[in-house]
Amino acid sequence: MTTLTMAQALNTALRDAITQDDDVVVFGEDVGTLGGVFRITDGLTRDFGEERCFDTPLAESGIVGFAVGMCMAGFRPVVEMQFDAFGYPAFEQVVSHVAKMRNRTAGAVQLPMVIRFPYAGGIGGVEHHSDSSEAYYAHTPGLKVVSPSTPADAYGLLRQAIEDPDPVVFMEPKALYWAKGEVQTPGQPLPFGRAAVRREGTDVTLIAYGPSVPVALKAADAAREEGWDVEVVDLRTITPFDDDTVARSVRRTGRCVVVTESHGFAGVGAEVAARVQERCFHSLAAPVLRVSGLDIPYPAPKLEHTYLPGVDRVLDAVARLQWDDEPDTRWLDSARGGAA
Amino acid sequence: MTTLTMAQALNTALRDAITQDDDVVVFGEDVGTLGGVFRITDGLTRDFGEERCFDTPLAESGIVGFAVGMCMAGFRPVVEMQFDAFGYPAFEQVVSHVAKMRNRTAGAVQLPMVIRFPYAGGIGGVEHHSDSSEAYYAHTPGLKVVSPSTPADAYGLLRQAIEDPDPVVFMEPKALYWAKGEVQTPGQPLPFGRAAVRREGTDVTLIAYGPSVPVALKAADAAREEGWDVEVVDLRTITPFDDDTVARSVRRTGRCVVVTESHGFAGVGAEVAARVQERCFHSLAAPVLRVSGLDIPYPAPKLEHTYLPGVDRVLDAVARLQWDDEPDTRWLDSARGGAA
Amino acid sequence: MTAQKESTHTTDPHAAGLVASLLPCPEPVQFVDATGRRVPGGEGGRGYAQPTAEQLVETWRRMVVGRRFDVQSTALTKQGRLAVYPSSRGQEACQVGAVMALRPDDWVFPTYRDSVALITRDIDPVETLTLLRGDAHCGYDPIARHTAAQCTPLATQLIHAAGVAHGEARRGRDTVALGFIGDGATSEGDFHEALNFAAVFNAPVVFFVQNNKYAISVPLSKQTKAPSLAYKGIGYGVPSEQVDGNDAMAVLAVVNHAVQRARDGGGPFLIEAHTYRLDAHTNADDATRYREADEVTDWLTRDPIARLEAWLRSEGLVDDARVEEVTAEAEAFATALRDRMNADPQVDPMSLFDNVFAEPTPELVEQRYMVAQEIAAEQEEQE
Amino acid sequence: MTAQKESTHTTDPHAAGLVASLLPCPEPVQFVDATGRRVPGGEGGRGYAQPTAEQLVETWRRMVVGRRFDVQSTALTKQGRLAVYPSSRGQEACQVGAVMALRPDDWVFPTYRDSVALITRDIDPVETLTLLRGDAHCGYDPIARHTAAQCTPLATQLIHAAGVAHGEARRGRDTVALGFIGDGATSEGDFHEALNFAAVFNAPVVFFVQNNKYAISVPLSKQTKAPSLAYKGIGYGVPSEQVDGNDAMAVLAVVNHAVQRARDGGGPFLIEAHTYRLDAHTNADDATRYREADEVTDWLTRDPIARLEAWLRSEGLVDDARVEEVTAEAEAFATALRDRMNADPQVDPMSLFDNVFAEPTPELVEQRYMVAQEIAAEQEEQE
Ligand SMILES: Cc1ncc(C[n+]2csc(CCOP(=O)(O)OP(=O)(O)O)c2C)c(N)n1
Ligand SMILES: Cc1ncc(C[n+]2csc(CCOP(=O)(O)OP(=O)(O)O)c2C)c(N)n1
Ligand SMILES: [Mg+2]
Ligand SMILES: [Mg+2]
Repeated sequence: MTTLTMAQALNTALRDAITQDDDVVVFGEDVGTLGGVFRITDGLTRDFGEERCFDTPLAESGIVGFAVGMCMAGFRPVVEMQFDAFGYPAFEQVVSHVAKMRNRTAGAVQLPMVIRFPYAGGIGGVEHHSDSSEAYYAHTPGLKVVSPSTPADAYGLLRQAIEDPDPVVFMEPKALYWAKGEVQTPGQPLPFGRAAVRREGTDVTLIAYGPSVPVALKAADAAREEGWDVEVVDLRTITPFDDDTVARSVRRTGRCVVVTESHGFAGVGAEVAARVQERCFHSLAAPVLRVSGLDIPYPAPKLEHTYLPGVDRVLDAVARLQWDDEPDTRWLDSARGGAA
Repeated sequence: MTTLTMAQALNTALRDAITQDDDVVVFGEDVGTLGGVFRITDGLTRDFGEERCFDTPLAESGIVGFAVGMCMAGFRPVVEMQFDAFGYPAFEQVVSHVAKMRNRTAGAVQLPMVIRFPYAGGIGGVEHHSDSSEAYYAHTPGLKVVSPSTPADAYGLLRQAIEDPDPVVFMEPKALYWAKGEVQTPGQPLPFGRAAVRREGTDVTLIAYGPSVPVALKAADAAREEGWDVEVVDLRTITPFDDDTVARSVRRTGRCVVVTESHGFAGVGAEVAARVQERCFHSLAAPVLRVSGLDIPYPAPKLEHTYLPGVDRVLDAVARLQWDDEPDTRWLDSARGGAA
Repeated sequence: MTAQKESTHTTDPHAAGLVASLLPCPEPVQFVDATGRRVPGGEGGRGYAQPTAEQLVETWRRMVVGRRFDVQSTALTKQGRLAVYPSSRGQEACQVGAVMALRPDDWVFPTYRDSVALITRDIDPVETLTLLRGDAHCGYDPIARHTAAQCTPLATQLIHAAGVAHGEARRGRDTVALGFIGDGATSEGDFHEALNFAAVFNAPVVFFVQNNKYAISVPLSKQTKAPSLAYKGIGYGVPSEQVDGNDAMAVLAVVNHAVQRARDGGGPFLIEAHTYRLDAHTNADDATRYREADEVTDWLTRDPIARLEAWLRSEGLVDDARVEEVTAEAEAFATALRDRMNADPQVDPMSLFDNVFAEPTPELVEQRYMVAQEIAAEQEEQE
Repeated sequence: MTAQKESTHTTDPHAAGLVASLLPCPEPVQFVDATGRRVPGGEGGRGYAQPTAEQLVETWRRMVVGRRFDVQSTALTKQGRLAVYPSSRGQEACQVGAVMALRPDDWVFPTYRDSVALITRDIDPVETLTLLRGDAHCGYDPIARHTAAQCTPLATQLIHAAGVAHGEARRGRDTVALGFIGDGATSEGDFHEALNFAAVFNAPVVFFVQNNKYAISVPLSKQTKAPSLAYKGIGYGVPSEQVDGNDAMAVLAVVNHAVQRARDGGGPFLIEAHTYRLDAHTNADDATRYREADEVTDWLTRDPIARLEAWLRSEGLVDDARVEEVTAEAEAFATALRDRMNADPQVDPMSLFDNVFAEPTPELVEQRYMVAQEIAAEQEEQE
C-alpha cells in the first residue's frame, strides 16, 4: 500500500494498463508532452513513447471519433476531454456512435474505450470549467458511467474501465484530484456495479458518488452531533447501478437523501430517488429527498460555495425527513407568497 | 375553430408569428424550398420570401450558433434540427451558449430563439431517426423544454415559444404530426408551466407528455374496463414544471405512473417520479412507477413496437400499484435466478 | 517560422511548389467524355495512369449489376419490402469506381447512399439492405468485411476512417481506408476534424466526396462558395483532386493513385467527384419540389454506364454478347434479390437486449425479463 | 457545372484567377521588419494600403498601455486578485491592430486571451477582468459595447460572429464583425462551420487567427499540416491573408482592407497573424515543460512594440517626450487598475437566480427561497 493522491492513482493505473496491455493507447489535448493540465498523464509519453501516449489536434469530436476508429483496429484507447464541458463538441460521436456501436453492429464492433472527464467544480474555475455532465451520459444506453471518490477506487475503477469490453465514461472529480489515500499498486481492477458502504449507520442513508461522497461523509459526522446515525453509500458506478446495496441500506434505515453536485432536475439524483422509492416504498418513513447543485448555470468562482451542495444543505435535508407531507412545499408556498 | 393536423398547426403558428413580428426568421436544413422533410415550414419561403425562411448549409452547430448571433442583432430565430438525433452536433452550442447566455451576461444578451426538434419514434424510421433527447435539455438550466400532444397545444405552445424571451427547446412528437384536432386560428400563445388534466379520474394519475399522452389516454380507456378510474395529466412543458397540477392530482388519487417514451434511466420520468414522491409522499398508497422506453438504443423499425411503452405496459404498471414492497424487485430476482 | 525571415515576399518557390502540389486541377479530371471518347490530356497535371483494361471491364460489369440492384431496391420500397431506400442511380461510376481501386482488406466507410458500393464489395445484397428493410441496424459484419456499418449521422464516419487507418498503419499493415461522403455533409464540423486528424497523423485515408449537387433539397450553391469542394484539401495540407464522377475511368484512375499513394505512406488524399443523383433523395422525397425535370434530363445524357460501355466497345473490350451476358447476370441478381426479400423474416424481440453491452447490466436483465413476460402474456392471449 | 464541359483541362483562366484571389501571399505580409525598417514590397500581391500616421501612433500608444495592463494582470494573479490570467504579452500588435481597424459599432468576438483587445475597445479594465477575477462570467454589457462575452469554448464564438454580422446586414447596417481565434482552435469543427456560414451568407466577418504557435502545450506542427492556416480560406471561397502578427503596421493594413471589403459587401475574410505567446498559457501553466527558453528569447527580438516605436521614431512621429508621456500614461493605467482591484467586492449570492430566465421558474423560486433561508441561518449563527 502506498499513499497517493487521486491524480497519482489515476496516473499509476494508466501506467500499469499500458505496461500490461500493448493495445492500450492514451491520447487527447495536451496529454503528451505536458502530461495533461491536471497531470494525470504525467510522464507517460516520456516513459512509454509517443506510440502509447500522444497529443492530438484540438478537436473533441475528432478525438472520440478517432478512438472509435482505433478500436476497429483492435486498440483500447483512453482519451481525455480536458474539462467536462469541453466534451460537448463530441456529444454526437459519443451518443450516436460510441454508445450504439455494439448494438448497431450486432456485437461485431466492440468499442473498449475509455473517455476520461475531469468534472464538477469546487476548484475556483471560471465558467465552463466546472460542469457536471454525468447525467447526459447516464441517460444514454450503451455507456457505462463511473465516478470514483477515493484514490484506491480511482485506480481500480480505471483499470476496470480499460479492461472493460464496453465504452466507459470515466468521470473524475477535479476537486478530489489532490485528495490522498492508500492504494495497492499494482492492483486489481475493481468490478463495476458494486456500491460501497463508506460508513454504516441506522437512521438514514445518504447516497452519493464522486465529489459528493466526502460531503456526505462530513455531513454524517456532523449529523452524529445532532443525534442521527447516518449511513453513507458511494455508488462508484452510475451504470451499472447497484440496486442491491442501495435498497438493502434504505430498507434498513427507512430514510434516504441523495446527494449530487450536478444540477438536480432530471439528473442522476432523480434516478436514484425514483429507484429507491420504487424499491423501498414500504420501508420509507419519509420521502427520498435530493440535495444537488442548483438548477442554474455553474456560477463564477466567488459564488460556487453557494451553488455547491454542502454539509449544511445535506443536514437540512436530513432534518426534513421528519415526517409529514408539508415540508417540501413549504418553501414553494412561502416563496410564492413573497414573490407575488 | 378549424380541424388541423399537428403539422398544419405548427405551420400555421409559424405563419402567424412571421406575420405579426418582423423579427421572426425561420431557418435550417431543407426548411426553405422543400418546406422541411416533415413539411412543417411548407410554403413559408414561397409566401414570405427567403428573408423570412431560408435554407442553411448542412451543419447543426452552425445553425444554432448562427441563431445565437442573429439574436444579438435583435432577431427571433426559429431553427429546425431535421431529426432529434441530428441535434447532437449542436450540443455544445446549446449547452454552453444558448442555455447560459443570459446568465453569463447578467441579462444583457437575451436569446429569444426556438430550436424545433421532431422527436421520438413510432414512424418506422431507421436508426438515428427516432431518438428522444428531451432529458438532455431538461437537465440543462436555462432552457425551457416543451412538448405538445395536440394540434391546439402545438399551435399555442409554439406561439409562446417564439414570443418567449428565453430559448426554448421545442420537441415535436413525429408520430403525432398527422394527428388531427380542433385549433383556433389565429390563436393565442399558450402560457408555459401549465399542465393539462386531459382526463379526470379518481384512482390513479398517469403523467405523460408529447407522444406518450395518447398512449396514456388509451390506457385510461382500457383501465376503465378493469375497473380503474384513471386521471391523465399532460405536462405540456417539462421546464417550467407544473408541480401544482401534478401534486394536486396525485394527492387526490394516491397513485401515480409516469409514462415517457424516452429511455427511463435518468430521464424526465425519473424527475417526475422523484418530485411526486417528494411532494405527495403521505398521500401515496404505492410507489410512483415509471413506464418508459427500454434502456437500449432505439431499435430497428421491426422491433419498435416492443421498445415503445404501449398501453399494455402502462396497464401492467397500474396493476402493480398494488401494494406491497415486493413487485419491483420480483423481476430482477427472477431474472437473476434465470440468468445465473 | 516564416515570420522570422526578413523576406520581401516575392513568391517563395518552395511554398508555391507545395501549394501547387496540394491544389486540384482547375477542371475535373476526365478520361472519357459523355460520348465515350477518350479525352486527350484529361489525366490532368498529375498524369494519373489509365486503369487496366481488366479493371475497366470489371468496373463496367459491376456498374451494370449495381444499377440493376439500385432500381430493384427502389421497386422494393413500393412493394413495402424496404422501409426506405436512398437511390444512387447515376452515381455508379463513383461507388463502383472507388471500391474497385481497393483491396478486400482495405476499409470502406459508407453512408446510407452507398449500397451499390457495398454490393461491389461482394457484401450479400440482403445483408446490405438489412438496415433499410428495418430488420436491424446493420446486416453484415463490419470487422470481417472491413466495411463500417452504413452511416447516417453525416460526416461522423470519416473520423472513424482516419482512426482505423492510423491504427492499421501502427500495426504495420499497408491497408487503406476510403470514406464516402456527400457534398452537403462536407459542411459538418466532423468533415473538417477528420481531414485534419488524417493529415496530422499522416493516416492512409482517401476521402471520396460524391458531389451529387444536392443535400436533399439544398443545392451546392447554398452549401459552399468554394471554387470546388476539392479546394478544401489544401487547408489541411491534403492533396486533392476533382474528377468527373460520371467517368468511371477517371474515377478509377484518381482513386488508384490516391490509394497507392496512401498505401505507400503518402498520407491522406481528398477527391471530389462531380456526379448527379438521378432519383429523389429517397423514395420518400419529392424532388420536383426543388429541381427542374430538364436538369435531370440533361444529366441522363452523361450516364456513366453508357459512357464506359461506349469506350469499351470502341476498344473492342466488350461486344453485344458480353453486354447481353452482363445484362442477364444483373437481371438474375435482381430476381434473386427480389425473391429473397419477399420472405419477411421474424426478428426476435429478445435480441433487443443482446448487444447493448457485452454482458447485460442488472437493469437490462430486469427489462429483458419484463419484455419476456409481456411476450409470454401476449402469446397466451393469442392461444 | 464544370463536369458538363468537354474541356481538355488546361488551366481555366477564370478558375485560376479566382483561386489566386482567394489564396494568401506565400509569405506573411510584412510592412516593418524586426528592426523597425519599412520592408519594400511587403504589401504583398493585394497592395494593402499603409495605415495613416494617426492610426499608427494611436496603435502604438494602445499597445504600450495594453502591454502594461497585461503585465499588471499577471501580477494580480500572484497577489490572488485574479483567479487566472491568460497573458497575451507579445501579441499586442494583433489585439490592438485588429481592434484599431474597427468602428465602435462594429462587433468583436474575443476569446479568454483577448483582454488587451477589450481595453483597446475602451472597455473598463475592471469590467474586462471580472471574468478572470471570478466575480461573474462577464463584467461588461456585450450589446452596449458590441463586444461578446469573452469566449472559452473554443471556436464557438465565430459562428455567433457570422450570425450577428448577417443579422446586422439584413437590418441595412454596415457594421462588421471581427472574431478572434487561436491557432489551436482552428482545428475545431465550429471554425469550419463558421467560415462556411459566413461565406454562404456573404456575411461581413473578419476571422482573425492569432497563430501564437501553441495551443497550451501543443505546437502548431501537431495541429495542422497546412502550408499555413491562411490556406484554409479557399476551401470556403473566402479570401485569406497571412501577416506578420508582430508587425502592427501590417496587421492594421490587412485588417483595414478586410474590414472595408466586408463593409462594402464583399463578404468574409480570413487573416492568419503569425505571432508568439511570450508567457505561459496562463499563470497556472508551466511553459518550460514544452518549449525551450531559446525560442522565447528569439521571439523577444521581434517585439511588436519596439518595432513600431522604432519606425515611428524614424519617421519623426514620436520622440522621447512622447514615449515618456505614454509610458507614464500606461503606468497610471496600471496603478489605477491595481488600486481598484485591491477592493474585493462582495457578490450577492441571491444574484445567482437573477438571470437564468427572464422570470424565474417556480423551481427556481423554490431554490432561491432555500438559499435565502440558508444565508439567513448562517447570518444568525454569526451574530
Ligand atoms: C448530422 C446529420 N444531420 C442531418 C441529417 C439528415 N440528412 C440525411 S441525408 C441529408 C442530406 C445529405 O446530403 P449529402 O451530404 O449531399 O449526401 P447525399 O444524400 O446527397 O448523398 C440530411 C440533411 C443527418 N443524417 N445527419
Ligand atoms: C472546446 C474546448 N476544448 C478545449 C478547451 C481547453 N482549452 C482552453 S485554451 C486551449 C488551447 C487553445 O489554443 P489556441 O486556440 O491556440 O489559443 P491560445 O490559447 O494559444 O490563444 C484549450 C485546449 C476549451 N476551452 N474549449
Ligand atoms: Mg449530395
Ligand atoms: Mg495558440
